[in-house]
Amino acid sequence: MRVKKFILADIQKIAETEVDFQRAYKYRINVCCSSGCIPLGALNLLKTFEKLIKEQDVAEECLVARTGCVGTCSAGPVVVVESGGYIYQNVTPEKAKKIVIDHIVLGLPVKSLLYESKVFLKKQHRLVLRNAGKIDPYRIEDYIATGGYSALVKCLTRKSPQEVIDEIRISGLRGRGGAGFPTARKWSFVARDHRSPKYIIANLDEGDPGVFANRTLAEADPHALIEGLLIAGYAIGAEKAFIYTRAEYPLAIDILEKAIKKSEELNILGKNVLGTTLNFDVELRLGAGAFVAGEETAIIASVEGRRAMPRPRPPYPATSGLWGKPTVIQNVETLANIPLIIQNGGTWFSKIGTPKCTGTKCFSLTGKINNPGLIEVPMGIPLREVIFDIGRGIPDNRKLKAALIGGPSGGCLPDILLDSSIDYESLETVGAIMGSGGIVVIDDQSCIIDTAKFFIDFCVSESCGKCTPCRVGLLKIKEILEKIIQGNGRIEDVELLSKLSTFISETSLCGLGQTAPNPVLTTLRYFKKEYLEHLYENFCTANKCFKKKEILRIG
Amino acid sequence: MIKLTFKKKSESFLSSQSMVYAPLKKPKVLISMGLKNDKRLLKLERFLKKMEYKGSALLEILHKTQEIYGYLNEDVLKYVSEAIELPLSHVYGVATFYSYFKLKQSGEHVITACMGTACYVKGVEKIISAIEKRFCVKRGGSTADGKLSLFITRCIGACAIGPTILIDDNVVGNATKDIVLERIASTLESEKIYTCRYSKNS
Amino acid sequence: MSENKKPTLAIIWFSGCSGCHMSFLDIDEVLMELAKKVQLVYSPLIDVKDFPNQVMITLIEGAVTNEEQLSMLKRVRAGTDILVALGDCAVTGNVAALRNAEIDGDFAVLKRAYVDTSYHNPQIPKGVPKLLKRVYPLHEKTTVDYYVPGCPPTSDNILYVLTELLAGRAPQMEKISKFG
Amino acid sequence: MDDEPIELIIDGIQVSAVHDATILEVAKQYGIYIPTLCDLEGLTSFSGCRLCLVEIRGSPKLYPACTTPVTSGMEIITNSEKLKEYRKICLSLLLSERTHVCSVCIANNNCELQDLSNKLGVDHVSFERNWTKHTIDSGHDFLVIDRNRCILCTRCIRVCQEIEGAHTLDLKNRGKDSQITIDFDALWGDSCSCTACRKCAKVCPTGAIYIEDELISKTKDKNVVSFLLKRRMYK
Repeated sequence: MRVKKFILADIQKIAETEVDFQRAYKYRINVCCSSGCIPLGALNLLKTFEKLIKEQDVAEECLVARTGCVGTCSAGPVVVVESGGYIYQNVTPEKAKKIVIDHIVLGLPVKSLLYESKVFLKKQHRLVLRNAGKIDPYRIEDYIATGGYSALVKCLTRKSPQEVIDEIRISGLRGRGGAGFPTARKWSFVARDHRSPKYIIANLDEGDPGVFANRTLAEADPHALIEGLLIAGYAIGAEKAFIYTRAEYPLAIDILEKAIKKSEELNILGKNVLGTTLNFDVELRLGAGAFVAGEETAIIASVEGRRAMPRPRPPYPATSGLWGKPTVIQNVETLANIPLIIQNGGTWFSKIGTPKCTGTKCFSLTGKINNPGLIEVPMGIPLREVIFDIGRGIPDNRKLKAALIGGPSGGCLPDILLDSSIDYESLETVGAIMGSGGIVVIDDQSCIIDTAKFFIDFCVSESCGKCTPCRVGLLKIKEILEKIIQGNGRIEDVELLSKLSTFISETSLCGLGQTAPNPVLTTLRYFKKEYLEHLYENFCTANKCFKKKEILRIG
Repeated sequence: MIKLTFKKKSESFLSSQSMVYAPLKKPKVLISMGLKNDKRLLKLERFLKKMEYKGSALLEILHKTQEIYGYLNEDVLKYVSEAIELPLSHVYGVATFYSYFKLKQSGEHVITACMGTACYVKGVEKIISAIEKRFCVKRGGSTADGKLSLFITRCIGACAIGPTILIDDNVVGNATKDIVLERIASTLESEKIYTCRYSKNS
Repeated sequence: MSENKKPTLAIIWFSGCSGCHMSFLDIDEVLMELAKKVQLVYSPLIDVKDFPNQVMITLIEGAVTNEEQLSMLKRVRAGTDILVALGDCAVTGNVAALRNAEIDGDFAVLKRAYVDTSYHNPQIPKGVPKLLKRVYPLHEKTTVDYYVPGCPPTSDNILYVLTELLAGRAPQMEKISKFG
Repeated sequence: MDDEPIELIIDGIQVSAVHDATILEVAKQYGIYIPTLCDLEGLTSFSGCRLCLVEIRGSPKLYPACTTPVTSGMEIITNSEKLKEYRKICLSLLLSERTHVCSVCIANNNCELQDLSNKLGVDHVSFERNWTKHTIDSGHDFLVIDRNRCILCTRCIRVCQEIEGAHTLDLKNRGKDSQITIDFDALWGDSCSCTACRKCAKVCPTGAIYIEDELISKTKDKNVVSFLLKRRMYK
């Protein structure tokens, strides 16, 4: 059976039908079924709710939907009852019954089970995550009903590719993958190139331990990503996109696969998109556990089926990328911003955040914090507000020792620097990086050297082994740190560490090696006292080290 | 002190000469590998056809192989390399580069401990050492009887409920040493996959 | 060190093959001139019990392999102005350190020497100083002032270093260094 | 326009170069020395050893001379104090990575790593050295690979792939565990694709790949690649 070929106007129709369909229900129970809540029994909960509304005979006025991440992962499983946005935390089947009877049948929200969400949501600015926790990722209609794919329609009907790029330029959008390269500039490089084919790669390979923003995004709102890819493809003239994702994300893979399939059915992807002349294909490519594959040139190697080893730039992927063709590599979060910018205009977007860093940024807030989860804040917000207001501080009233921002190759910032604002430039001046957006909070029970060693350890195991500084240098740093931790350190080790770290960051081939020594450099800068205490006094504030002491060094 | 490996040329090595010099006809390889009645191989062959025997799809093919066989079997990889006309060393290099691919068969039950930052900060290390001690298994290896394997992964993305341990496919969130050890023990004893849903309040 | 006294020189032999000493003796006739300039206060051939104090230059051949050498090194460092690591063993560990590749290298070495190759009454004797788990080049256990690599370093290089040091100049080691 | 030579300055010397030339090629033409280890004329650049890094005035970054193309008006510094220091650290790291004991190495006095260490003045290795126990494969009739002396420059891999075309050698594992693999981790004697052309032994900068019972000074031949390429052009 051939499905009817959809055209531009159909998007509007689908939206209207879906809105009407949803309006018929008084309540909507959104059960968060993201990777954070599923281990806590969210799928079971979904079934319980479906059963309950039938039992209570409210199926006609209440809709139960599975959604992506609400963001309050520590309180999982999370259920949101619309309208009104009542977030229920730690929901069990018993509590579910109470919710259905009290809230849905009687119309009285169960106050004792509600999540204290005021500050958590107030300080946030959810743009990219606008649909997270609100729509069903498996249903394209749900996305279209919230205005999805209308930006694509707008582009295809009213904007030339150049106008799309101009709009992005006005918005000031910068790549969210870490380095913060202006997106419009990247696009215009490729758009100017007249060779074809051109490619787009969406980078969903966030290998940073403790970072899950991109995964959550893809799990909650896959079509925003696809729409972003389509607009990008239209703007630069590419007809093929790859979504490069981690194989460790089975749920995201499943959702994306189904989303791509559904879009193809509706003629949103494929030949003659929505009846226009645009041809566009999206293919899912699985990574296989290599952190370095997040690097531009390594991701290309990996998509080509080779070892993900970076190569020196120039030539940049924009001129010689996938199979030597012009290629744009874009982070998933960046792409999810695109439909919004087209819909609301670049000027609107440029007013959010700081003048140099516009827009918002997603952060995974983890570690020793009361309220871990996924958040989205405007650029320029002070780190302190993120940790103490949105994250509600450190458990057991302990003292914050450091906040690690930017993943394993980020920087460890001490308490005094928490007032620095979150944007690319400010973070760079204090020695951290934006990275892919991970904030890990460390309290005074952790030894700062042990923490630095953990990150170096990670980079050692993820280094591709191509260039000497990264392959051997990081290993040596790790060995020196191990020696200090065991109590066998030498006084000159501190100097050797900083010398070696600077050497590695200046001479390494790719971003992994260049940023890998950051934890050591920043801890040396802000926590030198602890290093010296370890070396001179064999004293560790966290009381973790010196389990394997050797003969003391002499002379 | 340095180990010297010295081995005479083996005669029985999978008719090695024919692998290189025989014209690259795909069905012939099937026979030469002695695996022609293997249904799993036929499944893989179908996937290869779908991928049009393209070398650039190597990662996809390796994923599929691992999905079908549970690990990357050496003979199968040789077959793959022949089929998509890539050098053996290249296939081996790619398979060993990515940590997701396993070249050894893992135990009946697989414990995967998340070593992401969040889990590390929350003390997953202690749990891992406890597992190692209790079940006599080293990280990255299997027990002697092949019942249990212990692997470390970078991050399964469930950071907010860390530390997390995967027992087969079941995630144990907010794990503690006692809970994990008990779960593994019962998994091994009952030989049934223990459904472990963890709820804080129940 | 008083002005009228000759500068003092000490030469020490740790775990090495004595090749560096041979190379030192290869300076040949210049040795006589050298003897006029310095006073040799400690060497494998000089029978003094304790390492003297305030030695100007000490050349050490060989790597640190046992506890006796480790304490000796401590003593030497305390009593020396300029410590020179002579030869690859002292600088990098070299052949002596090859046993570091084994986990039980110390035991393996003793076993090989006293048990495997012995036909008569094979046993590890008790009197041998306890071997360290690892073999260390000098600079991993103390501060070394100059390195003269080479296996052995050429006699010219040794002479050059000594002449420069005696003349109160810092030898430009980077120009003459050579491993192996 | 593109055919006009580019003018640039290397170490204060005014030089001209053709388009697409790399800094290293230009420097070589003018006899300006830039140390290299993984680079070999005729093979594709690998840019792994990081010895050939140079400074370009006006940029805080360091650039690998072997892959960075020259542009007009560039001002290149090849031997600043910082670069000298970094090259020494780089060599120290390579020396400390595996068991490099010159006195018992077959390539003693014929080793590029040793030569460079001497030339650039590495007189000791300040890092603790790793004493590795990687396998030595002497199963082939005459080719031997000792992975304890390998510096992962991948010259052998590239020559095998690009010049000989057999692609017997490749890298396996990653990071600090990277090794040279022969076919499917086979022993060399069992290799079904090796043509025994000896080119890998000829281009190996250290004593990692050598030919049994042959003087290493006779084996080593850095020019074999450019020689073969020239012969191939000759019709």
